[in-house]
Amino acid sequence: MKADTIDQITVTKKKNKGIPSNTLQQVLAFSSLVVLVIFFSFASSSFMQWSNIVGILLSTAVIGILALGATFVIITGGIDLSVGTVMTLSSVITGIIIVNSDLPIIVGVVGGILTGALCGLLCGLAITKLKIPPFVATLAMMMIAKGLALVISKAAPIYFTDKPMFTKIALGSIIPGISIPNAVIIFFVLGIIAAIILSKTILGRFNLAIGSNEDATKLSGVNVDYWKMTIYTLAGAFTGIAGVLMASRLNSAQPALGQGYELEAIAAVVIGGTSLSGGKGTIIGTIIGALIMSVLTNGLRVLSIPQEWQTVVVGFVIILAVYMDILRRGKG
Amino acid sequence: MKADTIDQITVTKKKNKGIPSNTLQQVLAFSSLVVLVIFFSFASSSFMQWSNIVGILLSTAVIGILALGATFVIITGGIDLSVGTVMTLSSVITGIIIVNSDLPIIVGVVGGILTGALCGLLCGLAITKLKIPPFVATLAMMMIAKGLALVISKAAPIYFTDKPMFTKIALGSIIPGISIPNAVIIFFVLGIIAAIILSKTILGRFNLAIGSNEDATKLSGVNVDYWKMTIYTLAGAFTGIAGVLMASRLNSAQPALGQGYELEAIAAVVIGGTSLSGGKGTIIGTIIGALIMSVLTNGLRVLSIPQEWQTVVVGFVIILAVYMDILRRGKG
Amino acid sequence: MSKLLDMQNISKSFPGVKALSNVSLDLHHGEVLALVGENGAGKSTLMKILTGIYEKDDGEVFLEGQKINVTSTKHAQELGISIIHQELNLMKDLSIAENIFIGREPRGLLNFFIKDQELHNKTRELFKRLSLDLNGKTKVKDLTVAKQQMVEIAKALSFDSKILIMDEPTTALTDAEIDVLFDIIANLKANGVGIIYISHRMDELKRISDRITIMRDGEYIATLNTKETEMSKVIQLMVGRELYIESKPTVSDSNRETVLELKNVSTNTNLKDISFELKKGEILGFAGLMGAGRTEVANAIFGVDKIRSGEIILQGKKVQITSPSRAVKQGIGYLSEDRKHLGLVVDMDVKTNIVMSSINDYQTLGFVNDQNIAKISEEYVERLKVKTPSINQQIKFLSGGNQQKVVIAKWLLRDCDILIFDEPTRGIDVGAKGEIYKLLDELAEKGKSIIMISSELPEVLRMSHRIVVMSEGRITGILNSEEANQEKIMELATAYREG
Amino acid sequence: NDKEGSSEGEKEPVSSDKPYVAIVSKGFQHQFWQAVKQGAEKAADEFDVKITFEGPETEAQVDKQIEMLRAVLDKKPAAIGFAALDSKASIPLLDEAKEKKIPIVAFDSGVESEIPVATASTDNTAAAALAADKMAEFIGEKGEIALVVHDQTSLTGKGRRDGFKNQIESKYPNIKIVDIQYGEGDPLKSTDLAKAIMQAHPNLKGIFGSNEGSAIGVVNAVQEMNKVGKIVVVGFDSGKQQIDAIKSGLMAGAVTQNPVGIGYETVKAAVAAIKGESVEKTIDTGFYWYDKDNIDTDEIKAAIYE
Ligand SMILES: Nc1ncnc2c1ncn2[C@@H]1O[C@H](COP(=O)(O)OP(=O)(O)OP(=O)(O)O)[C@@H](O)[C@H]1O
Ligand SMILES: Nc1ncnc2c1ncn2[C@@H]1O[C@H](COP(=O)(O)OP(=O)(O)OP(=O)(O)O)[C@@H](O)[C@H]1O
Ligand SMILES: [Mg+2]
Ligand SMILES: [Mg+2]
Repeated sequence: MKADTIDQITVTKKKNKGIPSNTLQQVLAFSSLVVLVIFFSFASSSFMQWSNIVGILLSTAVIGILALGATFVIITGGIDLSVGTVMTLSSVITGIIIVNSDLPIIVGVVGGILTGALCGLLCGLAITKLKIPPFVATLAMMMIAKGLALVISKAAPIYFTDKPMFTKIALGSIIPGISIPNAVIIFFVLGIIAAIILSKTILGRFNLAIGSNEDATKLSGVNVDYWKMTIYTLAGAFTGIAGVLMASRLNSAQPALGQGYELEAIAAVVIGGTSLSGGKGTIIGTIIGALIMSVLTNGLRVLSIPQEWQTVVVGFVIILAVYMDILRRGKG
Repeated sequence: MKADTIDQITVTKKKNKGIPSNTLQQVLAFSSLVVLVIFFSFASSSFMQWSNIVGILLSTAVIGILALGATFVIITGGIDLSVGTVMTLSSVITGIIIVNSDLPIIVGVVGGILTGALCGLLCGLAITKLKIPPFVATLAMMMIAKGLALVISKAAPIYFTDKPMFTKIALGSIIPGISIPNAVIIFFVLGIIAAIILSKTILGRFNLAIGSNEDATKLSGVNVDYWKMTIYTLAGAFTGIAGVLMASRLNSAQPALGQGYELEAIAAVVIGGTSLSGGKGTIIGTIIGALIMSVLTNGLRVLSIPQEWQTVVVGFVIILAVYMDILRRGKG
Repeated sequence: MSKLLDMQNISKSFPGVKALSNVSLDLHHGEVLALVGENGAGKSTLMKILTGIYEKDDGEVFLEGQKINVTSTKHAQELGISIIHQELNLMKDLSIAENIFIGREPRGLLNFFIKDQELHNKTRELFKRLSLDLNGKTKVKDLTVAKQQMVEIAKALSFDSKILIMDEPTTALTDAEIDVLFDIIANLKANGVGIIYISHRMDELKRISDRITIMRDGEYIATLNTKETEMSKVIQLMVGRELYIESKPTVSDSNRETVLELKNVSTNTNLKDISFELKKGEILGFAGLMGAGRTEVANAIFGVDKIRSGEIILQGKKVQITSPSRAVKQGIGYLSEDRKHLGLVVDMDVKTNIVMSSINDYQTLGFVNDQNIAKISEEYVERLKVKTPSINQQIKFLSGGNQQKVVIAKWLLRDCDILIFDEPTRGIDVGAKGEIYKLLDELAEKGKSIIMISSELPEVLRMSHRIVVMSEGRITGILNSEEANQEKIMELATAYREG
Repeated sequence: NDKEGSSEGEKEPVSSDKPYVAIVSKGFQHQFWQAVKQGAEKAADEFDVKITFEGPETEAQVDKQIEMLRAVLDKKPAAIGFAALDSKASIPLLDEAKEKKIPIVAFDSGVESEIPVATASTDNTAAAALAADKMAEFIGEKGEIALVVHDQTSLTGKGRRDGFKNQIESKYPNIKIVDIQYGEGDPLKSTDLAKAIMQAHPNLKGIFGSNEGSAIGVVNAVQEMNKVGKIVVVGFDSGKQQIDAIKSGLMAGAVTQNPVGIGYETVKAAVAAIKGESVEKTIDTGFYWYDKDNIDTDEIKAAIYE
């Protein structure tokens, strides 16, 4: 998890001949994903069908949105283990507001997102003010959110059956004609927003700086604590959105769900090339990472590979994909 | 996950007046644990019973041994997500050897430990030779081991019912008179061995050096790759031992077990004060961390706190315990 | 004399940079060869090639007549070549002794267990031999930069090598430590060790070197015998242009308004009763031996360390500065002595580092204005003559001196009223030094107030209107520029040492 | 061990004088186990005993369950209700309970041991076989079907999978099971994998979801793939979404056990055991097929939960 300066230098040495354009780099980043897609298209005729592609995108949306938020946190050099259960808590709160309190849907949606943001803020406070390591603070938040989700929902799912509009949030389609579910559109829109935040705003700039060298950033007069809290809150808001979408897609808030999703989200981020030691990472990488995971899972399922072998194959492909990425960057 | 140099500098300078003895520091490290134990003793008469204490220690043993191995890996600045499922794979292999192949118990035990070590070695190879980040390499190993455990065991538990001696490994008691199960004794003996390795051998020295500054260690002429692989292999061997004990304790190799244990092991290490950014950590800390977790879980159960509230309380107590530890070190 | 080392026609390129072209250098037994050149001339790169960190593109290296191809640091050590790197390369969580003997620990049982007792004995012996006052059991992270530098030196010396390379070993040291180091060097010379000595301090070269090899822009210029050479000649060959002639500043005008005042400030660190005033347009020098607490004064003002008692009065108002971000908001800037860890975000590029403190001026509604940033960065790169292929280069690929210029650019851009420069010329070549002096003078003239902490007494004397001398966390005297001289300062700087 | 004498319940950690029945279940977050808990609480009210109810997070966590059982033993309950994730692994603790004279009532899938005084369970295998028969009936005894199962290794998961599979294979040679996938009972994961199955097998005629989460996932998948009416969904357990799906025709029907009944009978048997009354060794809590037609009958209403 340490930046390996020596290797970076070695890597740079090789760059001598012909520096490739940044665009080429970006395109190459897709390579593992493209290879996977091509492979599965040939292996199974059902893979390349429109409905399956939409299915893959839909199944990427929730984890993908969690991963977008996690990217910011990981770039600070932190980690967020709470995303899975905070997502659940957010969807429960949305359920409570819309179903139990019978308030307008929009209030529930906002409430869910704010719940996520609040949990993020609390993690940020614990990390900056109490100096608790992010791993511990978010682990604690994971447990607290998990328990609260069960307590608040009385350990029973909350159904949105009487609010048919709510399901439309994830599964409706605002683009007439093309049947792409909103969840997918929301995911990509959030991806674009996240990419803009990371590359074009001071939040993004400070995020990268904090991850590279927190002390130097602090001594440059940047209010590191403030920005870190903002980043955790932002990530929490993404988590909240994921929670609302999850509830909408399942037409219910499932209080027992969510644990384990944090690892999947972090995996997507890391497979996308963001370093856990902080300081570098891209949103497009995270999106590709999330897509690699869901293409892989879907492809193997479509091929009807026995499930125990699926996990083995996924393990190997992850290694391979990341190794290809490392080689690419080494060459690039 | 970044060491906060500015704060550290401040902290160290305070030491000037009356540097407290190292022993005092060690004793204080216990404080959260002691507070918990005292609290639960007053809160419930059943807590302090001998059988409950043995139960707590027994339940600490497996996670504790995983955490011991994980301590070494985390000190390098790495992480090992594979410990949970590799543990399972090890116990399945032990089962296959002892039950299905009817070989002597000792062969099965050694086979299980070697399985763990091999998985560790493979992770180490991926990390050092392919430059895969530890998170990704061990995530992949987690999945591969999980799949293989199911494949090899045909997704059914392997029972050691015909090998009554095997159960004795964990639950027998080699110390006559006192009824402390072997698993507990093995845990503490391994703890001592781990502490000696970390503080008295070149492996431990290089481990701390790599975690502290990998580049500088490399520049000092240390074969960093070799030692990293050794460390992952060692951690794998600990995982293998945990697998054997788990099988022995459950009188069966349970192929679906294990996932999620990696987080508990890492949590024990981190609560014990080892930093995820590497370079510092102690074995005694890890043991205390593991004990805090199991005392807490057991205590809340004994108090008959509703389960959903238990997780909430555990979350808060973790924050509190770590915060106390931070204050202690700040003052010390 | 037989040649100990002969490097011939070495070339090396980095992306966008030709770091070395056809550079040659030779070294004899028992000789100190000084290697000089401006920042980015390629000195460190040449030495990294010699010690196996970089691979050369071209050229040959002979050691005692034998052609060698150094493949790793370990290989270099085995060949008897050791190096003190320009940047600190220590494992901060380990103790001094553990750092020095890493990989070479005395071993016992199974060649696996470490004999700690023996390790500490060896360390103690080493320190005795080098007359260093260090405790081998101290963790490196608890040491000041100066002491860390001494540890690096001790580590390199512990190898008993044939060739010892010192890449700016004295940047963090004060005169007393430098004396110790030079005694050691004399000793090594007598034993036939060849030493390559890189430094930007001209006075040092005269004192210890036998020959001087000069480089400029990655090329070999000349090798001269020190005895027969005037330093001005060296500088001219090195820089190839006119230097800024430093003028001694006029005496501080006590009628000027006070912009910053510390009253009896003590901290939980080691400061005791610090009181002084900083006037508008003044350069206030801080002198003292290493560990005297000068950096801590800066930390206290800048909100890094908590103040336990006493007060800080800024522009006539009592203030509580609890964090660096507050300090910057109040118009204070701080250039840290620890460039790599506290001064720069080394993984990021030149332009981001330059605007790091002033990003608020380059944003609208939270969106950064990259075009303006690029423009202003170009401007400062030019103004400070930062040698970099572009403003998009990552800082870590810049030479040490050029990195320092980037930090300076950051604070110049921020336009603070009060600037604290902690060792501002550390690792900076003579030419650039002159430019920085000029810059400081200009800033003072414009009415900025400057605290300049430096371990180079001539520099402090030359630049300061008044000089604060510290020892063991206290101020032992404040001298006006006309009354100050080296002797007086040293006397004050050692005031509490004997006690 | 040294305090053998206190097992009469004088030193109960639970403060009231009510007898204390500790229930260690296979799970606790999921609807099914919450329904068992409801039944248990109902009986506890009725018979005036105190209960606690706990279970591990997943049905794979054999060791966690054993730790719970151990902690419960130290609380000296008057009786224990226990649904073993793996009965062989819990033998030493059951022996300990016997030694301490704490009666054990097994529930859900039973314990392969003589120790429990009673077992309140239903036969997962037979229940799943019933679901298989119904599936066969709906698809006309021929065609491709698939299974979305909640767990690959647990007794419940395996029992339901094998019960269904064996019944199809032995009785309906023209029906082919083309895929079996496991979705951890997570409705979202089950949705995605059911969609992948439908994608891979365009001629699929039916899918069986082996518990509530799996069944809901299948229903969602059928809706998202616009295959309503083309694919027969047979579920297991109950819950509001399944009930709604059955009422609206998305789902053909489901098999339900009687979790509330299981919980109730367990506590009831425990109370009897505490009082020293004789209890029936096996209490079959039964299972039922329910669909649009019988969903409003009293018998079904009693067995299903929302
Ligand atoms: N790893 C690298 N990648 C790219 N450029 C590099 C790298 N290392 C050095 N350079 C460039 O090579 C040139 C020579 O650098 P070098 O560090 O050798 O200078 P130097 O003479 O030691 O300067 P200083 O006195 O400032 O330390 C500089 O322009 C520097 O930016
Ligand atoms: N090993 C150590 N452990 C703790 N504190 C130390 C140690 N070494 C030095 N100090 C403290 O740090 C302070 C010196 O730091 P500071 O950096 O302020 O000195 P300085 O005058 O700037 O010297 P330098 O030239 O080293 O920068 C001293 O007060 C000293 O007590
Ligand atoms: Mg240099
Ligand atoms: Mg200093």
